[in-house]
This record gives sequence, C-alpha cells and structure tokens, in this order.
Amino acid sequence: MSEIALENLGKSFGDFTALADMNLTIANGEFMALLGPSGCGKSTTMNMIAGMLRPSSGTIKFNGLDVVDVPMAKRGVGFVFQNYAIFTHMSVRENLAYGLRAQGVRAGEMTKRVQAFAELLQLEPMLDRPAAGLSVNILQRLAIGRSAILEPAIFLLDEPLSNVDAAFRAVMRSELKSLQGQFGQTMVYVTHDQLEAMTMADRIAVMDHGKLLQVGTPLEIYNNPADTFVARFIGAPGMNILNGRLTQQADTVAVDLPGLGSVALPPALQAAAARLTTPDVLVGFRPEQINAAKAGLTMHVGFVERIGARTIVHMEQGAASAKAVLLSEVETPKARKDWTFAVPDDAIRLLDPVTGQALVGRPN
Amino acid sequence: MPDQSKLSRRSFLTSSTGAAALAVATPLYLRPDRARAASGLAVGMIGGPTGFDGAERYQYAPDTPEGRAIEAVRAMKDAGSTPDRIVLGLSDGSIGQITQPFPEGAPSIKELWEQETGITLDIVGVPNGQEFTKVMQDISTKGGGFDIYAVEWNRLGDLAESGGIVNLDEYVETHKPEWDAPERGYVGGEQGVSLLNGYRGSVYGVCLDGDFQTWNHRTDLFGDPAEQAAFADKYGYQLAPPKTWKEHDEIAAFFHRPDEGLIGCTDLRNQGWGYTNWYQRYVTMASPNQFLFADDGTALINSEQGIQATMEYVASLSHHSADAISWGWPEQYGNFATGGAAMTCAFSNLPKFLDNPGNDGSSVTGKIGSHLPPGRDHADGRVSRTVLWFNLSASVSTQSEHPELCYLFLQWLGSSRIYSWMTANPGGFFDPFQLANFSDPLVRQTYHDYHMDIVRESVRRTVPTINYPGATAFHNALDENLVAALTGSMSAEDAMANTERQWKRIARRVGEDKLVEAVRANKAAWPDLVDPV
Amino acid sequence: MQRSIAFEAFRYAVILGIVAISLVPTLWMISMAFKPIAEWSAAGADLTWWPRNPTLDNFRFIFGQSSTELIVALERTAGRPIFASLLTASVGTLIAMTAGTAAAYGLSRFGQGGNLPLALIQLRLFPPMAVMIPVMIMWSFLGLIDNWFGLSLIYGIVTLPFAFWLMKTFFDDMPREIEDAALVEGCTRWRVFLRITLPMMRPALASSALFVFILNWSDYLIALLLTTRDWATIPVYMASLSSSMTGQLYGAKAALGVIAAVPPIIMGIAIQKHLVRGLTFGALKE
Amino acid sequence: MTEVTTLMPATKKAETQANSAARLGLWLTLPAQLLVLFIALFPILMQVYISLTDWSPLDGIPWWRAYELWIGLLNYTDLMADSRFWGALWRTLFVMLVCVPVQFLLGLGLAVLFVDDFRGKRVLYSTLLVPMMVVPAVAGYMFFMLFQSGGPVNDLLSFFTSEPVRIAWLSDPDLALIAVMVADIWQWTPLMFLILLAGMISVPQDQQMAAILLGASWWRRFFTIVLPRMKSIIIIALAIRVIEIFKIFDTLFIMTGGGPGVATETISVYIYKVTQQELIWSYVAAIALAILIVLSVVSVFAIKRMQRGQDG
Repeated sequence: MSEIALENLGKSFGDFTALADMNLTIANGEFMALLGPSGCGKSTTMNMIAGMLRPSSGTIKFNGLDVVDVPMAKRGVGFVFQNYAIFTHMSVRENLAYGLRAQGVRAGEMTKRVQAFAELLQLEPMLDRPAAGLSVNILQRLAIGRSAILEPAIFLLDEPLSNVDAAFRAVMRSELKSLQGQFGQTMVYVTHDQLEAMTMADRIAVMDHGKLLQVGTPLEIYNNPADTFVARFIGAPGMNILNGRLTQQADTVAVDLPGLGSVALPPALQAAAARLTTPDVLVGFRPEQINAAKAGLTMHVGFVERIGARTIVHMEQGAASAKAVLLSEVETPKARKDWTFAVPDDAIRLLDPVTGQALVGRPN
Repeated sequence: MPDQSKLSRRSFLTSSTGAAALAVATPLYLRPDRARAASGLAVGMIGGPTGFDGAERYQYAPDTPEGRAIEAVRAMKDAGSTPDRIVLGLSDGSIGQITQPFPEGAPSIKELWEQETGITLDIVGVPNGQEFTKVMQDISTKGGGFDIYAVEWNRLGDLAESGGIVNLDEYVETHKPEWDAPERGYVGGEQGVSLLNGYRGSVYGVCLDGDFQTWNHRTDLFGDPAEQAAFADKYGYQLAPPKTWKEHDEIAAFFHRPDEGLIGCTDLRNQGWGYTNWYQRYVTMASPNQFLFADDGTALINSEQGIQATMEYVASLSHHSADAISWGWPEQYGNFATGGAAMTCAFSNLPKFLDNPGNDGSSVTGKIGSHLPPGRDHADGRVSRTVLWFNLSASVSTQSEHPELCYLFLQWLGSSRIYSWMTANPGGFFDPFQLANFSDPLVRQTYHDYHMDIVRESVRRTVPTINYPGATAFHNALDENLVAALTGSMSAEDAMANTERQWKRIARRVGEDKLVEAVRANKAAWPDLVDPV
Repeated sequence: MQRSIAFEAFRYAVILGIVAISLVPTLWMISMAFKPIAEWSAAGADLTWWPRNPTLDNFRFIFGQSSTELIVALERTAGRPIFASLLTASVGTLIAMTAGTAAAYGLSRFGQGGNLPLALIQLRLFPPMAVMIPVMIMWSFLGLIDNWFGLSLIYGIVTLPFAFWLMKTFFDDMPREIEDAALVEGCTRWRVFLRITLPMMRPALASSALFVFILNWSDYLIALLLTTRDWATIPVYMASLSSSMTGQLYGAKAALGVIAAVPPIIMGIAIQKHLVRGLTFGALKE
Repeated sequence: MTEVTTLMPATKKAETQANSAARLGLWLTLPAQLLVLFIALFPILMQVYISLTDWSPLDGIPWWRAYELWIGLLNYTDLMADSRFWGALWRTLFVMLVCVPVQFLLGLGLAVLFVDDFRGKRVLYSTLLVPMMVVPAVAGYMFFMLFQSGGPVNDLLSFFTSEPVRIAWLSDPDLALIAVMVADIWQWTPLMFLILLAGMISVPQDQQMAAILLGASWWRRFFTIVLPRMKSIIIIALAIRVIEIFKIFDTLFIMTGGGPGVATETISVYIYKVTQQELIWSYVAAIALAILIVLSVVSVFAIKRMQRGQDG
C-alpha cells in the first residue's frame, strides 16, 4: 500500500544538526524500527515523516510522491505517541470515533466501524468508560485503534512502551506485533530499546548522532554489526570488542590479543584482514558465543552474575574487559580466578580501529 | 478693585514663615496678651490677630464672646483642667482658612489660638462629602478620634438623637456667645440661631459656614451689546440678570451654545446636590412659601405645585451640560472657571475663588456678577427663594473629655470677630453668614462688594432644607426620585407620588410626633418676604 | 507549527487593535499627569489628548511643592499616603501569605483544616461592605482604627483566601518524594518545610504574593472606612485632591495614579517569568 | 528526635510520626483558622443580633442594647419587599452576566493569539497586563473623564464616525451602566487573559498533534481538545471574576456613585448607602445575613463541583 522513501533527509535546528543525509526506504507493509539512544535523530526522522517538522534538506516520498509540502493532517499517517495522547476527557468510544468524526464520516457508518474496531481490539466492554482510568495496555490498544480506524497507509509509533514497566513490556510487545499483523500497514517504530526492535521489527535502522548507521533485519544487525557502535548497542550485553594485532601464522592470519592469547580468523575474514595496512585491529565476538575450553583465551574473572537461565561472567585482563553469557547448567568459572575459554572461528568479527567500521567479507 | 492684594498661595507661604518665626520668638505661656499688647493690640483689647491693617476689627475686649471664651479657657488652664490638645475633624477644603495666615503679616487662626491658650489645635482632614460618614463612624464605634465634629447643619438632629454630640445649653448660658446680637450676629436673630445651631429647643452646634446658594452670571456676556440686541430681538425685553424663573429659563436657553463651549446655566443636577435647585423652584410655587410638610406632618409635594416644579426642573436640563447629571460641584466650579457657562447657582464662595486674580486657572476673573434668586409672581407680589444647604456646623463629641473647652473654642471661632477674619481668608470653604461678616471690609474684599450685598439679600430669602430626624432619608428619597425624573425613567407625577410614599414610611420610622414638632420649628425659620413686582 | 501569513497578519491586527484600545485609559492618565491645569478640560470644550505644555507641576503639587499659584494649599501631601499604602499592602500580603501558605501546606500534606476551603471561599465571596459595621466596631474596640496594623490585618484576612487557594494548588502539585527523601534522611517535618519545600515554592510564592499585593494595593472601600488621617491610603487620599479654585484636581489625581501604578508594575516585571505558571491554580493535573 | 524514633518498634514509630505530622498540620492551619474565626464569629453574631432589632446608631443607644428595639423578623420581611435591594441585586447580576462572558471571550481570544510564539510577544503581553496594575480608584476618575460628553471616548467616536458625537454617557441610566461595565472589562480582562493563557499553554501538545493527525480542523481541536482540557481553569477564572464582580464597588462608585438615580447601584453600593447615609444598620445586618446564607449555599455547591471536577 505505501512505501516510504527518505532521500538525503536532513534537519537542523539552528547550528545543531539533528539529522544528516538519511537515506532509507521502508517497504510497503514492513515493520521498521528506528533504533538509537536518545538524541540520535530517530524522533526527528519520525516527526518529519508525520509532517510535524519540515525537513531542512532532502525529501520524503510516499509511494514515490513527494509529501514534504503535504500538511500532516493530509498525509494519511497514523501516529501513536509515547504516552498515547489519549483524550482522557472523553470516553473510549469518543476516542475511537474522533478521527471518523473529524473526517465527516456518517453516523451510521461510524457506529459500525467503531463497533468493529472495538471487537477487534477487545475494547468492547469498556467502550463507554471514560478513557482516563484505563490500564496502560488498553490505552495502547486504544491509541492504535484510534489511528487505525482511519486506515492510514502508514503507522508511526513513538516509543510507545517506554512508560511501561519491564514485566508488562513483553505482553505489550506481542500485542503490538499481532496488531500489526492484523492491520498489515507500513509501520515505523521509534525506540531506544534494542530488545523491542529485535523482537518486533522486520528491519531495524540503527541511528546515532543524527546518522543512519545500519539497516537490516534483526538477525543481520545482530550478527554483522556495521560498526563498533552498533556492535555494542545491539544485544544485551553488547558485543565484546578487544584490541588485537594481526599475526601471520604459517599461511593463515591470526589475531593476537595481548595478554589473552590469540584467535584464528575464519577464512572469510582472511582476505579482509590481508587488506589492512596496519596490524592493529579490533576483534569482536558475542558473549553468548563463548564456551569454556582447555585452551584459547584466558582472562581474569571479576565477578559472576547469575540471572536465572543464564549467567553473565565479567572478565578483565590488563586494559581489556569482556563478558561471557553462559547457560546456567554449564559449570561456571570461579570469581577472582583466571578462566580459559574459546570463541568459535565463525563468531569472530573484525573492525577497523580507526573508523570503527566492520571489515567485511561476510560468509553468507 | 485695583489695589486688592493678590491672594495667592505663594503669599500665604511667605507670610506663614514670618508668622512661624514670630511664634518662636514669642514666649508662649507668660501672659501672651501682655507680651503682644505692645506689638499691636488696640487699647482695651485682650486678644486677637495683629500685624496687618485693620487687625483691630478682629481683636476683642474681655466683654465680647471671644474675650469671655479666652478668659474662661485661661481660667480652666490655671485650674489645671485643660488638655494639651483638642482634635477637630474638618473637611479638607476648609482647613486652609484655619491654618493659613491671612492677610499678609497676620498669624493663622490656629497659631493665634495656640498662642493665646497654649492648647494645640489638631485638625484632621476629612474628604469632602465624607464628613457625616466619618462622624457617624466615630460615634457608633466609640472611636473617640475627635473632640469636635464639623458636619452639615441639618444633620444636627440626627446627631443629637444618636447621643453622639453634647447639648451645649449649659455652656451657652454660662459663656454667652451673643449669636443673636442685632448688629453683628446671625441673620434673623434668635430665629436664625435656633435654625442653624439648635435642635428641639437646645443648642447642639455652632455654625461655621454660610452656604446660602447664590446666583451668579457672566457680566461680559450680559453686558455685550451684540448679545443684548440679539436677545431683545428674540424675546422682546432687555437682557438682564433674570428676576423670574421664566426669564431665567429664557436667558439660559438664549446663551446655551454647546458647540461653542458655552452652556446656559451650570447649576447642579446630580444626585446628592441637584435637588436643592428643584427646591428653589418648588418653594416659590406659593406665596409666601410652598412648604414641604403641612403643620400636621402631611407631605405636600405630591401636588400640582410639586409636579409643576418637577416638570420645570426636568425641562431646565435642556440648557445644562449634557453631563450635568454626573457633575458635582468640583466639575461645576471647573466649568464656570473656564468660561463654560453663562449663569450658575453655587455656594456663596464662588466669586471668592473664581473672581480672584491669584487664580490662574480661572478665565472669568473680573467677569462675574451676582443676582438674586429667580422668583415667581403671585397675587401679592414676587416670591424668590434660595436654599441653605450643606453648611458646616461644629459640634462637641460626647466622647470628648473636655466638652466645655471645646465649646469655648467654638464660641471663640464662631463669634463675629474671629469668624469675619476667618471667612475673609480665601484658603477654604467657610462663608460669611453673620451680619458683621457682610459689612466687614476684608470679607467684602475677598468676596467682592457686588457679591456681598446680593448674598445678604439672598440670605433674607433663604429657606432651610429638612433638618429634623430622618433628614438624610427624606432628602435621599426626594433626590432619587428627582434623578429618576431627570433621566426620564420616571414621570414628574410618579416621582412626586413615589417620594410621598417613601416619606410616609420614613415619617413612621422617625416617629410622627417628633416630626410634627420639628416641622413646626423648621417652618418658623422660613422667610415671608415678598417683593413687589 | 507553520502558520500562514494571513494568520500572522490577522494576529497582529487583532492584538494591536486590542492593545491600542486598552491603552487609551492608561495613556489618558499618563498624559493627564503631565498636563498643566489649563489642559485638563474635564468639563469643557477643547480636548487635549497630549500635553501641549508638559509639566511636572502635578507631581510637585502632590508632594507639597506646588509652583502653580492657583490651587488651594494642600494640607496633606501624598508622601504619607504612599507610605501608608506600601506598608499596609505589604504587611497585609505578608499576613495573608504566611497564614495562607502554612494552612495550605497543613491541608495539602497532613489533611488538617478541611473546613478551610469552604470557609475561605465564603470569606472571599462576601462583600466587605456588608460586614464593615461589625468590623468597624471590633476594630474600634481593639484600637485599630486609623492604625497601620489594623488595616494590614483586615487586608491580610480578606486576601487570605487567594493566598491559601493559590498555594494549596502548588503544594498539591509538588511531588512528595522529595520531602519524603529528606524525612528519611532524618530532617524534622518542620525543617523539611522550611528548608526544602518553601525554597522550591519560590516561584509560586512570588506570583501569589504579587496577586495578593495587587488586591491589597487596589483597595479603596476598606481603607475609606478604617482610616481617618494618619494611615489614609492612596485611593482614600485621592478623594481629597479637589479644590474650589479649579474643581477636581485631575492632574494631581493622575500623577498620583501614575505613581501608584509603579509598585505593581515593578513587582510584575520582577516575577514575570513565574507569572503564567503561577496562575494555573494547579487545575491542569490529570 | 528522629534518632529516638528509629529505635522504636516499627508500628509505634509510624504511629508517632503520624501523630506528630497531624499535630504539625494543626499548628500550620491554626493561624488561618484563627483569622477566619476572628473575622467571622463576632460579626456574624452581632449581625444576627441586631438584624432582629430596629437599631440605628441614630437611636442614641449602643448596639448591645439594641434588644430595646426588638422587631423580630421585620427586617427580613422588609427585605423581601425592598425593590431597591432586588433592583441592586439584579443589576449586579446583570453586570456579572455581561462582563464575565465578555471578559472571558476577550481573554480567551487573546490567549489563542498569544499561545504560540511570535515577534514582539513579550512586549505586547506585558502591555496588555497594564490595566490590572492601575489602582481602581484612579481608574474610576479617569473613566469619569473619558466618558464626559466632550471627553475622549466621544472624541474617538467622532473620529471614527466623522460626525460630532456628544453622548452624555454618565447622565443616561442605560449608558452609565454600559460605561461602568466598560471600565470593569477594561480593568479585569487582563487577569482573565493571564489565567486562560496559563491554562492554554499547559494543554498537552501531543494531544493536539494527535487530533491534527486524526484530521481534526483547528476549530474541532479547539472545541474538543483545548477547551475541555482547560475546563477546570476556565471554571476558576470565571469563579474569580464572578466573585469579584459580585462585590463591584471602587471604580463604579467613583465614576457614578451608583447614579444617575439608581441606574448603576449594585449590591455593594446599595449597602454602602444604607450604611453611610440612611444609617439603618439593623437593616444592613439583615441584608448581610441574607447574602451570607445565599452565598453559603452557592459556595457549598461550587466547592462540591470543584472537588468532583478535580477527582474526575
């Protein structure tokens, strides 16, 4: 139905550049998460798509049509605010009907659609209750329903789960995901929580400091972060990144991690490593991919954090620090002792120490 | 009057410093009469102002009311029964006459009193129009803020009934103020005294004012040959100050040119003041007088006469300022001062203030004339009447610890010598009312000869307003209905009928016996002078 | 949000129009204050909008230094009434703010004084005129007539409702967590109130105090009835600015009016940034 | 003290804290309670007492001996038939019914224009507040002059109609009422504006955005979001003006003294006249109590509504 294309999009407020040169195409029906820490430009992007802000440069196209000059009310965009912006002085029914009424839909039609949506969103029992005292998941459903009832081609959600406590977030996430499935619209979802992005989005656009760093499916981003920022930002905890030196061992290139030992590079990265002009390199690997081993890397275990199904091991060696995530049933290393572990070859990632960019030569 | 001293504030100021220096130099308590005998008291005089030409007219011998008062105060002082000060509550606009030295070289009245008695006179200013309010407040809350009150003369009855003011009969008996002295005293002798100072046969106040409403016109307009010719053409008689209401209305209409900034007549039409001008028309409806109440207390206003007077009164608005209904005397004086009107009826002090070379704000200096109130012709002659209204009277508070001393001060201040001197002072509102005042050269200088004689004649044609209990309520009821008639929200007939109805209620509240008695006493003071046509 | 040029033009036209109309009386007062007597023209023909011969005489006159020779000497200058107004309005404000703030805190935090909201609304609703007779008798009995404290006290009482209601809404709005934290750290309640709560309330106190001060400063009726000489306030004193030489001394009244507008305006400017926030009466909580 | 309490068992400690808090609360509310009691107790008792008599200070007996003039409920029955009182009451309500809505609409309109930023906002905003700072008594004198037939108001009207206008505003019963209402509107619209602007600024932006995104026009948003959201502050603003206009006196009294006739006589002016001129103080007491009773009913009702509004 609606494809969103951001072309060279930029926004500055006076001297401050909130967003620069953003190029992103969101496919029809796609669930796209804009992910990044606060101040990264994700909300600015979203507000420009909605039409609340006017771009300083670049264009926004819906289905190939430039919408920069289209006022926000006419863009056909549904928007769910961080706090839902429910009209608390109205009843649930009035909230749902607000957009229809504003668009001049006839009374009979309106009643029918409100009824239909209320059923769909399971809001029927509280239709005539005032919206003020409702629980937060109902509010979320109501906020989405209020926009969805107008059948917008595009749905924008601005950190809708940030006011919800952790326990409830999982429920809300799944609810949101299933709602998107039902409506099938293009959804852009702004969040700073990588877990939300990972669990719900079809693709994630990771942003920082007004720049788009990487776009990809959650798995792509998890497996092959484009730079150190993405590597550290995605995953909990983020990827371990250690300083290393390339060493030539026979005909293969290995990486020497000072004080820890060395790891061999997978074939795919050999070529990439060979292209480097200096031996210094950053080595990245996910904490989840560490296994205890007789030989490999050795680090000093600082402390061990048990969080139920998994255990996080905090390790140090000289200036380097790393974490390991082990399943609970696996025997855990002792605190304040050295521990030796191995990282599978294909879990190793190399990054440029100067630019922070990943060195690619990816296997898949 | 070319040699008239310029009565300006500056000259007050300069002379006041001189007098202050004098006061410091003079030993205050050691027989001040002797001390100053050398410095200007005439032979045989024991006190009074000095330092200017003619001062001896205001000095007094021991056998005068002033002399007796001062001697009595000194006797009390010697007996140690006097306070350091007495507090007099007085309208703001009148204070100047007591505190500002006049004429050049003289002390102020306050200074003279303090020199002669050693008792400080403390004057508390009260905003104009708030006098009665403040006094009632002091009486009803037992505030005790004043020894002496000064209120409108016709409130004496109310105040006496409230128990807030002292019956002065005993002191009058002892100290003999001679208010009814034939040459110097009140107009109308004993009758006048009882009207101004008395209530139900006793003395409760000492008159300090002469607010006989008098008529003024613009001599420049009346004397202008072009105007005279135009007027004669139009009305068939000579332009002159009007003698009858008919003439008055015609002349006023003739001069009424609002587009040129001139209105016919600027007598008051507002609430609280305007009804005195209705009064003048009403009381001339019969000869010698059309009374407000019959002897049995029946109201007489809801009659042909009352309605006729009301209709005339309403019709006269046509030659007034469009704003007349909202104007009080300050606006009236301001209007006349800027040359905005051909005639007016005002307090007798209008020429003193506006025909005054010291008043830069007046553009009518030298252009004011006075005339008798317009009248009405009856079978036995012409009846013309004006009204005594407002007129401050001083009374002694029952909360005062030294009532006799206060009375003595009032006897001193309100007797003809000191009073003449005071009323000549242009620094305040107190106006001449005693025979001695009218003939006093200094008073005549301040008030002008042309005016003084007219005032004296107007006094002979003056009727009192209501001065019995419930006076305020009676006046308010009349006043409100008249304003309603003026604004067109009520017909003249309804206004009179309404007033009568309200008066009946008020009479019931006051007590009809008391009312009948007071009506008779009040009536006795009405003049029966009828002029030949 | 973008607005069209037409809207901006409309906005300026309407605002400037209303500002212009609302300025007429104020400008008239200012212009009158600088007019010589010949241009006052309250009762006359030719109207002067702006002083042709501007003068400071009106200001000099009310302070007893007239250079105009035509006005009857002023027995009382404006200095004392200005002082009386400043003192009584300030002390009245102090009384109202102290009692009001304390009571608002007591009700908002400890639920004490539940009768106060209603009692104070009734107090404010009631026309002072209707209760002045007993008040005059009481004040007289207590020796408070024409006394700075007497006037301040009644001012404090009649504006107490505003102080209370304004402060109550602020306390209701203020998060308790901060105070609770301080309590846990061992401060006494009283200390928390003085050291933590009040300083946080400074903007609220400032805007409430301004509001209460303006109400006290404006009063005419109460001062008219409760003062005679020493403590007559500006509005009461103003009534005495009339003269038989010229009628109402409009210039002098206007000059005094200009002076009287200065304290509230200075205070208003001083707390401008709190003013809007200060007047929401906490009504916007959800 | 806190050290001691920490040593106590938990329940006892909580109890003591609650007690001391309650005590502190009492102490804090005490001054206000005393002031209210001080101003209410004696006046009400005295008014009740003398309202049952025919006492006037002119009777020459102190008020506490007013029982000598006992008349029962006569003052109250008089009041029922007092057309001037009812006239004054009606006039007061009329002024209220005209001024409050006009002030509200003007204030609201201005608030709409001022709610977002534009060049010169601060200066214009401050200028608009000036009338509030002018002492009402002075405003009374100025308006008296402004409304003279040869005064500035007519001069302006002449300028706009280009023919001489000489309306005697203050001498005509109807126009005088308009003039005093204009003065009140002039003086107090700024307060209304200030409060409403404060309220409007506080309406959550995202709600308005949400409404825009749902396709609502400016008017729809204004009436369905902004106004309903401002409901409680609108009630407060209206309440303040209703309360203050009910007592309207200063400016009006100086402008017209309640005249011409009784054309601008409001409740306060009427009571002032009965108190100061006719001096029937027992009757004033009856009027005062009648008003007190009516106002009490009204304010109990109002408070209930407000509390409900706050809870809801």
